[in-house]
Amino acid sequence: MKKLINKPEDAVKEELEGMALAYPSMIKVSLEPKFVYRADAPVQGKVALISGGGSGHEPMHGGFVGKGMLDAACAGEVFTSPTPDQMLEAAKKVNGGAGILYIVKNYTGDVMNFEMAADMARLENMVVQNILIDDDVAVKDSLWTAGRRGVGATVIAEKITGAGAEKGYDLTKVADLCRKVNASGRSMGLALTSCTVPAAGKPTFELGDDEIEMGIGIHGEPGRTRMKIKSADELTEILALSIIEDGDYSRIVHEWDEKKGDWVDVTLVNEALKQGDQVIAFVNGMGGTPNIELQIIYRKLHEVCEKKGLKIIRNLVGSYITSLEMQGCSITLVRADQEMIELWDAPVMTPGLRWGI
Amino acid sequence: MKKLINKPEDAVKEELEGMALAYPSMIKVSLEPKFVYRADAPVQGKVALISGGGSGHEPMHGGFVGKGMLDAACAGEVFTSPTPDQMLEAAKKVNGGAGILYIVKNYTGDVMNFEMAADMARLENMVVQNILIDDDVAVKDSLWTAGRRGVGATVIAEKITGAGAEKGYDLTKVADLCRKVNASGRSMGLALTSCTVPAAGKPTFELGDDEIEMGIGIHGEPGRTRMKIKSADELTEILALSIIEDGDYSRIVHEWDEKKGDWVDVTLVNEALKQGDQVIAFVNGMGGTPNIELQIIYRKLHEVCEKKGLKIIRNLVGSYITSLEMQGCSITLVRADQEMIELWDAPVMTPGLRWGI
Amino acid sequence: MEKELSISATVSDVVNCLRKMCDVIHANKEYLTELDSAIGDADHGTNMDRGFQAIAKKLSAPVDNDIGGILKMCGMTLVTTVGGASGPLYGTAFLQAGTALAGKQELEPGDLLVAGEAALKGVLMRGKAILGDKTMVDALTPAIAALEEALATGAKAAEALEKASIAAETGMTGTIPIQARKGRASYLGERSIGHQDPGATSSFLLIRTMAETAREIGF
Amino acid sequence: MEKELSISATVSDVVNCLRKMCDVIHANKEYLTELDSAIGDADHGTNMDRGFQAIAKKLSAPVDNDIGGILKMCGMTLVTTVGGASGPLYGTAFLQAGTALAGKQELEPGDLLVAGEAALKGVLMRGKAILGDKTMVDALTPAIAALEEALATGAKAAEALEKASIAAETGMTGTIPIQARKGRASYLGERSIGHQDPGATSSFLLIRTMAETAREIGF
Ligand SMILES: Nc1ncnc2c1ncn2[C@@H]1O[C@H](COP(=O)(O)OP(=O)(O)O)[C@@H](O)[C@H]1O
Ligand SMILES: Nc1ncnc2c1ncn2[C@@H]1O[C@H](COP(=O)(O)OP(=O)(O)O)[C@@H](O)[C@H]1O
Ligand SMILES: [Mg+2]
Ligand SMILES: [Mg+2]
Ligand SMILES: [Mg+2]
Ligand SMILES: [Mg+2]
Repeated sequence: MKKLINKPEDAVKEELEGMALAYPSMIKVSLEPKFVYRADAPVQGKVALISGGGSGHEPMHGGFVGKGMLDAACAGEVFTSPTPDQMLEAAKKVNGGAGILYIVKNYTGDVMNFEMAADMARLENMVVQNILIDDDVAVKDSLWTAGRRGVGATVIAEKITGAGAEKGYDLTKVADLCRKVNASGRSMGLALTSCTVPAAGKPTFELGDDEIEMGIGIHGEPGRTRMKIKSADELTEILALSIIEDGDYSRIVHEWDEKKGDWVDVTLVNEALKQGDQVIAFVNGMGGTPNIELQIIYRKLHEVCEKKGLKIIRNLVGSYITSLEMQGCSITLVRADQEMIELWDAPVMTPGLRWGI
Repeated sequence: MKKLINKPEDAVKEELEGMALAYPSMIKVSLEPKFVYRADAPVQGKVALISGGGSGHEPMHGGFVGKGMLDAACAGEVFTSPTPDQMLEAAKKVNGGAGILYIVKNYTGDVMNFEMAADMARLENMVVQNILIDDDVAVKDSLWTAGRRGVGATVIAEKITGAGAEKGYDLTKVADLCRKVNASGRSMGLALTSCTVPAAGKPTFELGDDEIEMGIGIHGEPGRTRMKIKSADELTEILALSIIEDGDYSRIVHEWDEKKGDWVDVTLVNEALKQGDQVIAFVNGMGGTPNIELQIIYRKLHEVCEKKGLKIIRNLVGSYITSLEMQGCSITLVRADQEMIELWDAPVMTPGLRWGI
Repeated sequence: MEKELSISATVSDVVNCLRKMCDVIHANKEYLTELDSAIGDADHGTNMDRGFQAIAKKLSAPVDNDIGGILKMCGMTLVTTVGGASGPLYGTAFLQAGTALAGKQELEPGDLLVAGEAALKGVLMRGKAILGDKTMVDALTPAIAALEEALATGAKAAEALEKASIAAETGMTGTIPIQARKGRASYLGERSIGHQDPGATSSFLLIRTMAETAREIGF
Repeated sequence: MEKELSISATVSDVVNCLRKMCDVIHANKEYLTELDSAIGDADHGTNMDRGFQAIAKKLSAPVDNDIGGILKMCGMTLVTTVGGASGPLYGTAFLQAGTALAGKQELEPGDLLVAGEAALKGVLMRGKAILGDKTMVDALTPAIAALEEALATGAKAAEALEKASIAAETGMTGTIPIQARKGRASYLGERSIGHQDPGATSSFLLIRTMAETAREIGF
């Protein structure tokens, strides 16, 4: 394993220290427990958005903390969900009195830890809602699996809900918005190479010289199928069509019912994309993918969307939700209405995403 | 070779097509010959900044075209200098009547091609100046070599001179500014892995599992020495000290003398960094380096600068001048006076660098 | 009372057992991560070791004379240091076991079942997995059943735990031929078949350690 | 006039020779890139082939009856398609050779020297390398010198070009033991020693092709 780190067990801590030094005008960093938070936190009267997850996906989530996006991000060890105490302390630090929204990618670990954190935060009299992101169409059903993973739509959701919160939306409205972005978003990814978890010291999987993993997650977990590599155009088409032709997706999620004062099972449905939809198109690099390849993919994605009657109204091309040094990419399409487009365009100033300020 | 491309010979063209689709509000693209230019070009009365070089270093240079930075960027084949006709056509397209500044990284090919282009542009009655960027301290002397390579300082120079031109500086002033940024900048890089030139189809060099190349360029060319990998802190220290302890650097460069109407040899001196200097610190990823590692490097760089009496007044951390999918990093330090800091902070809106707009 | 005749376990026996668990997890760190590489994200060993090393550190300071309290302390430590799926699951297991044994300064064999059932209930409540989902539940469920059965027939603690350990091992290897339906391995669909679940493996290792300790102290 | 007795080369001989150069470069594309991998950026073969394939395409259309013009067309094609260091250098070489032979519809052996010297001067002017810098100059310089010497002693064109080719080859292999001082290889310092310069190699290949063509046409 060759990495520009010191000791594997210090990597996340030192990364956060580096970020604190690099972006003092945007963020501050807590090391015990580990989380990144807005330099001007708490913003009084604003719903506080908190996300988090394993490290190794940078810039997500710590790089999305700042004006117009997240209030805090909890950094777990590499590819390991952070712990409830981190999430609780982050909530205390950024609580502006208007409630806390935990944006949770749908992985067993993240879901459980954020649920524990929410329960603990409620004991401290905070109003908390957890919203799941589960947009990965590579995971087919939710009966035989832990449900679809949260991947690329997370970035879009954090941007758009961040803008909503900044604009003064209340907790219910921010939560609804987050649910809407997620319900409108679908993603799928592939890997050309494995990544190497620093503490593991060797690649999580081995791929032949002409093989790829199709339907990869963001933790170096193998995909749904291994296949021979194809041209960028063919691979883009596979990813894009998997997303575009994915039907309605229904599943039961655990949400907090503030009136009942208890967790309840809610059935949510993501409606399939259809001709005439306007979408935000996101071509994401997995960390080790050069820019040139992402543009080549975007080119083809544009063509496929056009052919399928989808209008790309906004786009994002770059490595925003990564798997360490993995080579590969993912595509995310999010159906966007006028409100979402306006919130997408709203100013944002974070280490990883910035415009308008 | 596994890459997300179609045919190697189409990669650059398709990349440019992707960019044209992705950033229509910022840039336009010419395919015959290949260059990227500002969507609002020509900007009347503004000095036009044009750079360019081989492809494979994205976002540089095409990703730096837009308001507040470059007017045009000529894209060569991967790692191959573009040709004079591209540079000439780009100049014609963006000429706002206030002169053309070619920002040229100091590689034999780039220098010769841009010189030919300047000569051709002058035949078409344009006023043109070529300024070299040669900041790579890994290249020791200029007598036994083609002189120091242009690397990280290019990004800083393009940002700062772009802001100067936007502010209304005339050609002499923009050229002086560019020379100043270069004279104040120094860089050095290392590689953990080789990159693979698409047309070559296999890695340019092979490195052992515990080896790195120290003093690497940005074209996959081997570095000055091969050594055993060390910790991120140790490697950062080697890079930073090579830059900080580098003495004055004097060399003869070819510049156009507008009065004489001829190329002349000019001796330029870059003054060493010294205690008390304020610097812009740039930690750059080579394309395949995860963000987490860059932050760990920035952390140590901050410490080394502090110890050496340099004050980091601004910073940039990310993959901005890359070598395809190479893993590795480079560090650039640029001594910055008040004018440079203000120009650094000025708004910029390009696909690869954006703030304030 | 000589060790051989002991029919109860003391606070220091429990602490001893926990220390051994820490060592066992540490010794199996790479192995567990290896298993997690095949069908997960290559961190189960690192996660568990981080948590149990944190426990080991806490156990090196004097502890309260309350077995329930000690187990709860372990649970909280796991919850706050492990993360991932296994952190809340094992954390809840220890927290629930601790709650079930609150205030105890000695354990009777029957207490093992009380604690074990509480721990399993905690895991099921938290993770919502069922038997056959290819998770730690597949090791824990038969283990608790075997424990109950053995104790019901009057077996000594060591003997009952030995049965539980064997049942856990069988449950663990039983995860190999089946397809995962919970946790990260479920994303692999049929590709998860043929691999042993890492969490079931760590569960077996912990139960085996209990059985060994019980035998050593003649519990 | 029979070919065996020919002492001049026609436009179509020149075009033939240029076509063969295109083929030779194409056949050696990987080899040249391989050489450039060791001490450069792995593109010399791709660069040269891109340029010479563009020339081949132009030569497939009818050309002017002016050898100088044809060479200039080749030069412009190289300048606008090759890029890198070799583009301006070979481009200039062909442009200068073309200028020196402007209007010619036939070449005498002496014209080869005129063109060769002009080409070399162009390369030196453009690249400012000197002999021993480990560049194409190390192949071109001795080749032109050998050409001059041979022609001065009254050799036929083919014979003189054969001498030039041998000298170019010696110059080319002579780049192996020396350290580069110009171009990309110079960044390697002493590590450039032991590798053959790609540009010197392509120069040799082009000159050898001229010699072969001259022999074939009895020039
Ligand atoms: N819902 C669940 N219920 C019970 N156990 C589970 C569940 N999900 C996952 N597990 C267990 O957790 C183990 C993985 O733990 P670990 O690798 O530490 O966490 P993560 O999957 O978050 O990386 C699996 O092998 C499985 O035994
Ligand atoms: N200043 C120079 N003068 C003459 N030849 C040079 C000079 N610099 C480089 N060369 C030649 O150019 C060759 C490299 O060409 P090529 O690989 O196509 O361009 P680049 O170095 O830009 O990638 C070298 O092998 C060398 O022979
Ligand atoms: Mg994990
Ligand atoms: Mg090149
Ligand atoms: Mg895991
Ligand atoms: Mg080259």
